[in-house]
Amino acid sequence: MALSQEKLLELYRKMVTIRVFEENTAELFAKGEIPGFVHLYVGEEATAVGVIAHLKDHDYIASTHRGHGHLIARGGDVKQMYAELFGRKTGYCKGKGGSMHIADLSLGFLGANGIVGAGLPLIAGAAFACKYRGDDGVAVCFFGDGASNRGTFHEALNMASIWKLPAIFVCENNMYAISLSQELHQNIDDVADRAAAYGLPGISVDGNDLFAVYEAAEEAVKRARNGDGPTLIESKTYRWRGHFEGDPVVYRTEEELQAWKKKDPIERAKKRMMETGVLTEEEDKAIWEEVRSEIQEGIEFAKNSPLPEEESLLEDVYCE
Amino acid sequence: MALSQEKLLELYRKMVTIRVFEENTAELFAKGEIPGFVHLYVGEEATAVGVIAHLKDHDYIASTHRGHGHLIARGGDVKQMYAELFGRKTGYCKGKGGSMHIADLSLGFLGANGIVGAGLPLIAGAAFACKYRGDDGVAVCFFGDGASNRGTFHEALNMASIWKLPAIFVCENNMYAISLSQELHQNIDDVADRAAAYGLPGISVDGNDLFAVYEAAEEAVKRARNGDGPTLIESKTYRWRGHFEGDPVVYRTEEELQAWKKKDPIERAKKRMMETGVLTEEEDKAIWEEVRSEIQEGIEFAKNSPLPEEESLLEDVYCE
Amino acid sequence: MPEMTYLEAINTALREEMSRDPSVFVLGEDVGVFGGCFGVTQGLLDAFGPERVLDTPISETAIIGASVGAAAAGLRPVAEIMFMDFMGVCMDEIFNQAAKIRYMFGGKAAIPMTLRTPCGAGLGAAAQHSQSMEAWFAHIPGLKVVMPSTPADAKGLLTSAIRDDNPVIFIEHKMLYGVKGSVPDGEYAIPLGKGDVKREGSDVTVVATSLMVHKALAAAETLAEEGVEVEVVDPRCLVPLDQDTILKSVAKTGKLVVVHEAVKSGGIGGEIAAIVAEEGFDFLDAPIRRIGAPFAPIPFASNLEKAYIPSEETIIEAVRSLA
Amino acid sequence: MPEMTYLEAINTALREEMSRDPSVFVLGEDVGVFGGCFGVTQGLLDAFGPERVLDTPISETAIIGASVGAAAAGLRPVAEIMFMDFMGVCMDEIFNQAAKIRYMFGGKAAIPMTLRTPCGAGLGAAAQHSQSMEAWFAHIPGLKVVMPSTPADAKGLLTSAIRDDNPVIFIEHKMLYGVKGSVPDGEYAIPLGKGDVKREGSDVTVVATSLMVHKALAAAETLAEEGVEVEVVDPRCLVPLDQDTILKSVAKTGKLVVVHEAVKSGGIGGEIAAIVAEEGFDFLDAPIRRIGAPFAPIPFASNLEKAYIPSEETIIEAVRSLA
Ligand SMILES: Cc1ncc(C[n+]2csc(CCOP(=O)(O)OP(=O)(O)O)c2C)c(N)n1
Ligand SMILES: Cc1ncc(C[n+]2csc(CCOP(=O)(O)OP(=O)(O)O)c2C)c(N)n1
Ligand SMILES: [Mg+2]
Ligand SMILES: [Mg+2]
Repeated sequence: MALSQEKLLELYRKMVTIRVFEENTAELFAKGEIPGFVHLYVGEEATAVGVIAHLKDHDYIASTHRGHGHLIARGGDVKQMYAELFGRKTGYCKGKGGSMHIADLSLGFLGANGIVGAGLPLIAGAAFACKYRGDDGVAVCFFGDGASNRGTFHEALNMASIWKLPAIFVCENNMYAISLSQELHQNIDDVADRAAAYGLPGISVDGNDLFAVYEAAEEAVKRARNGDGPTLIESKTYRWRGHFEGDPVVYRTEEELQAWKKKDPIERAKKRMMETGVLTEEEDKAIWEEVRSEIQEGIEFAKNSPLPEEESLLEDVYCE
Repeated sequence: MALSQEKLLELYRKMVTIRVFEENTAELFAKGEIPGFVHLYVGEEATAVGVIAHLKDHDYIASTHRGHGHLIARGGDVKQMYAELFGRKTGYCKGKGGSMHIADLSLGFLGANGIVGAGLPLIAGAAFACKYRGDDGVAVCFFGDGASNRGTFHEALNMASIWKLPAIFVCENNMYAISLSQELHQNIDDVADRAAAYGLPGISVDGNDLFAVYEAAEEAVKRARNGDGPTLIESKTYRWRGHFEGDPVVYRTEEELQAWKKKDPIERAKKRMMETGVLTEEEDKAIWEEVRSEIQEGIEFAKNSPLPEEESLLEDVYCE
Repeated sequence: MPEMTYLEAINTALREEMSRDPSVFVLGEDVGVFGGCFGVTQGLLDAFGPERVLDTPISETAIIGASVGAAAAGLRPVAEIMFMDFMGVCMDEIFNQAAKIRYMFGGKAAIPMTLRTPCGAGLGAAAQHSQSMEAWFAHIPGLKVVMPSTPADAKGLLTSAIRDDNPVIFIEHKMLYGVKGSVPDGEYAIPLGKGDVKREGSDVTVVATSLMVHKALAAAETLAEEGVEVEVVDPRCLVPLDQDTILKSVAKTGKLVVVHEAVKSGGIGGEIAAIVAEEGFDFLDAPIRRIGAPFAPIPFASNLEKAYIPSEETIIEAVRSLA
Repeated sequence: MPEMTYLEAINTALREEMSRDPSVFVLGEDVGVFGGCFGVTQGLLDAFGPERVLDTPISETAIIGASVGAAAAGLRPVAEIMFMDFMGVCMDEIFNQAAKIRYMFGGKAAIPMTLRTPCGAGLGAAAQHSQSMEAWFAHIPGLKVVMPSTPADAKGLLTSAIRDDNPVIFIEHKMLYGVKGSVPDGEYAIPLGKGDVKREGSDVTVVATSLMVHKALAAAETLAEEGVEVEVVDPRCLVPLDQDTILKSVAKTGKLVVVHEAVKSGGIGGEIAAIVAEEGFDFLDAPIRRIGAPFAPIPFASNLEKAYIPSEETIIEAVRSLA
């Protein structure tokens, strides 16, 4: 790892952007300004940012229902993101997708996905495309601990392994699949241990430590680019908010949440960066302020954007 | 293992019955007397017989497209089996199922299955029923190496593990899924290694050794009956014939086949039984002759049985 | 008769059948302490314990496959699939296993299972959480398919579904969960396959399903003011389908509008229209009108979603065009 | 024009498109050295190598999911699902991913993939290897659905399917693989969505799909001897459906019989009948007749299977009842 100060600050700023984006989304949802379901990424920022840090322009990402963080980490435009959450014409999907389907193919971002575990075979296919073309592209799939129990996980990892695809499977183990804690939905401690079933390397990292995630991903991306096949990375983390906004969260304790809040990935990165002289308190404050105003701009943009025209209802079903 | 002479002879006879049943089926199919697809179990007899030896009347079995051996091992009636293969009214399914759907609920035999890997979740459900009722019943699923790549494998083993179901998952690794050798369809040597992904014990045995299979199954059935949860058993074996009758078998060598024929599970069991004085050459001959005539009776029964009446077409779709 | 919501009616049927028959159990994602994504199984865990109210992993294939296996082994599973949209994940288990086992086994097995699932748009949940694919299931011999529109029907039909020895797909509508109505107390079973005339009328027959029954009834009120008397027929079950009630109504009115929320093209409305064009052709005084969603996935934006879902106004216009 | 079988025509289209466009590749179970369960991909491995002809594990979910991902990333996968009956396994990938991605992403993605699969009974393969579920796919906006009945159509439509930028479900009939016909040499693409009048006639319109086109043509010969001239319309594509050709024919004949091998109830015949009952009601001189399989799974026994599959005789009787 040779993280320049510039790169470090960029990653840190992305984590902050995710945090502020999500906190504002929560508020807007509570006010009834965002329809549908929203699943927030607060507390898990280090995973998206630490992994995506390694990607090049021609790489691919498949995201989840909890996808805002992945797109922001990939450099997604918060204006178009908010516009999509609001269901506006200027949104990433012209208002047709909403939070669960935000996508940006120009960033190789194959979309959030409303179907848990659906991204895994998709990313095997995208990784296959990279290999087929013979460029050094890689494809990354994010998915949850809950998703690791879906058949798609099994089939995709097996296929990626036998074809030595340049894929990186990143399990965001936030300890819960809605109301089921991990020990209720699987009889293993580490999702990473499932890699052996496919003859793949699996690694489990502290998902609230940006640097740990970064290093694990670096190794995995290198393997993939070198033609050495896929890796399963498990990033152990925690979601601070309910499963979706509106969740009364009856299935876990306040103490557990507080303990995890003490492991705030942003605070931890900040501390380390301050210790190593990469960041000062003032710089930090400035970052948060800049991000907050960027987010406010995004929200304003969305609010001031027009609704999609009714005629657009039947557009975009087919390519001509 | 405390196998009485009587039990040993019973198991041996079952292996012989499967062999003779299948060889005759091949001939009948070649003559055009059996419609549809048939997948024969020749060479794999020790697996079905060694596992099913441990089952009680109230236990369950889910079988595969290659299911004749399992039903014979379970005590299925060869008359009704042939009648079903011929599509006769007297068949196990009144001629409606054929080879791929033979079932006998009175034996807890939940059917052959035309969908590869479909039996795994079914058997999780049957095992759940055993546990729910609180009897000591167990449920056994047979499936192939190819089936171990289906999502159903993953989901069923995970579910069975977290609920500690009395299930035994028996992978018949005959080294091929149709034309794909194991190394082409999975990047591991032992399917048994996949058990760890679910926190389960997995064991790999010589599937052409009746005694090895018997011992592994004994242990697994004991665990299940004791409430200690499921086991994955991998039985390494080989199918002597093509994938289905009519398969030109372009994907493997004659040498490979001949090498496996030398490991004939019936010959091996016979040799051991003769060494230990359980069986003499004459007794062996008598067994084969008795079985042959039983099989001939079965075939005659089937041939002389009536076709199903056309009115039966719309019967049995629903329970009243 | 007590007033309760559609959701409470379903919950009540589940409780009553679980109390009556120890072989009935419930399984699905988050059906336990969470009470189900929409709250339908609320309180069941406390009442019946974790042996009979099973939280599953996110494994729809195994949920339905295991339900089939448990049913074949003599239990009566009631599985919840959190959104109907997820049924593609377990389609094989539904149509190749649950639906066919009895027939393939020559009538020597039964699969007495119920699969409950919510359909429908209206929550801004977009393309993968808002669909109505009842037509798939109605095309599969071996399944029964139920779509209740009122709290009373929901209770009476779910009771029958659970008691039925066949696999039943029980399709709830998420926008109906909060709708109230009177529901008979205690034992209440409506036979599967009996349609219901929700409103009598002499001029035009509107066959409507699920949420659309309510829109059809509202449309009928408006049209009554114009002097057009609409008969609203709710088939309640798509399989078995009560053709007689539909044909009898068309024999009376001579005019047919079919309304469902699912995509019009390939929807169950085609089947109903075709039955009438085959069996009741001579009753017809005018072309049949079908109303359903347009040929597009379900959009997210609230204004588009509203335009997407068949409306009271569309029903009114269709009836007017015939009357 | 050379004579070739339906199977050879499909194989030819695959070869030609793979030669023409390096982004086209083929994947599926045993499509390599085995040449596909029915032999459709025979020789492709030798011609194009293992990089472009991929044998997959038994993982239909991953086969289709990966096809969607590869298509989103710019390739043109042609996936084979060995039997149509297995499509329940990958239904989610088909209807929630392939069909919807473009719309959900606001038109900013394309999924140019083709899914080939054989349907149909007739081989004694029983309930799980003989089905025809085209109606499911025709109900899903975002998919195109193609069912060729002749070698020439098979080549021309598969060529267009592979070149199409949308996901196309290409449904072959296993009992047609051996049927011969003349097939244009070289470049031959039939636009998706254009039906074909396979026989002209003035008395009764028979709309038939896939294998049933041949039975309808044979029935027409018999009926011609009786003086009844049948017009046989083969829609060829169910989505987009060429309504005009169907309506034009019914306008001429005044009588409609719809025939498909799939289960009648809930089948695509209902949709076609309903369209005519809506849009062509005034053309109709008689009730519409639909012919399809009965409401049962497909039986194994040869005599039952024969009774199950719609026959030439049934078509003849239906036409006679109208003529
Ligand atoms: C196939 C499918 N099943 C169920 C759901 C409903 N659902 C949405 S998110 C979720 C939990 C996902 O848990 P996990 O994979 O751990 O991700 P997390 O929400 O914790 O980030 C469930 C069950 C779904 N969207 N898709
Ligand atoms: C879901 C599904 N996919 C594909 C098939 C076609 N098929 C039938 S048997 C078979 C190979 C099975 O291999 P394996 O599980 O190893 O069992 P074996 O035939 O070797 O006993 C395949 C691909 C099927 N029946 N079901
Ligand atoms: Mg989680
Ligand atoms: Mg095998």
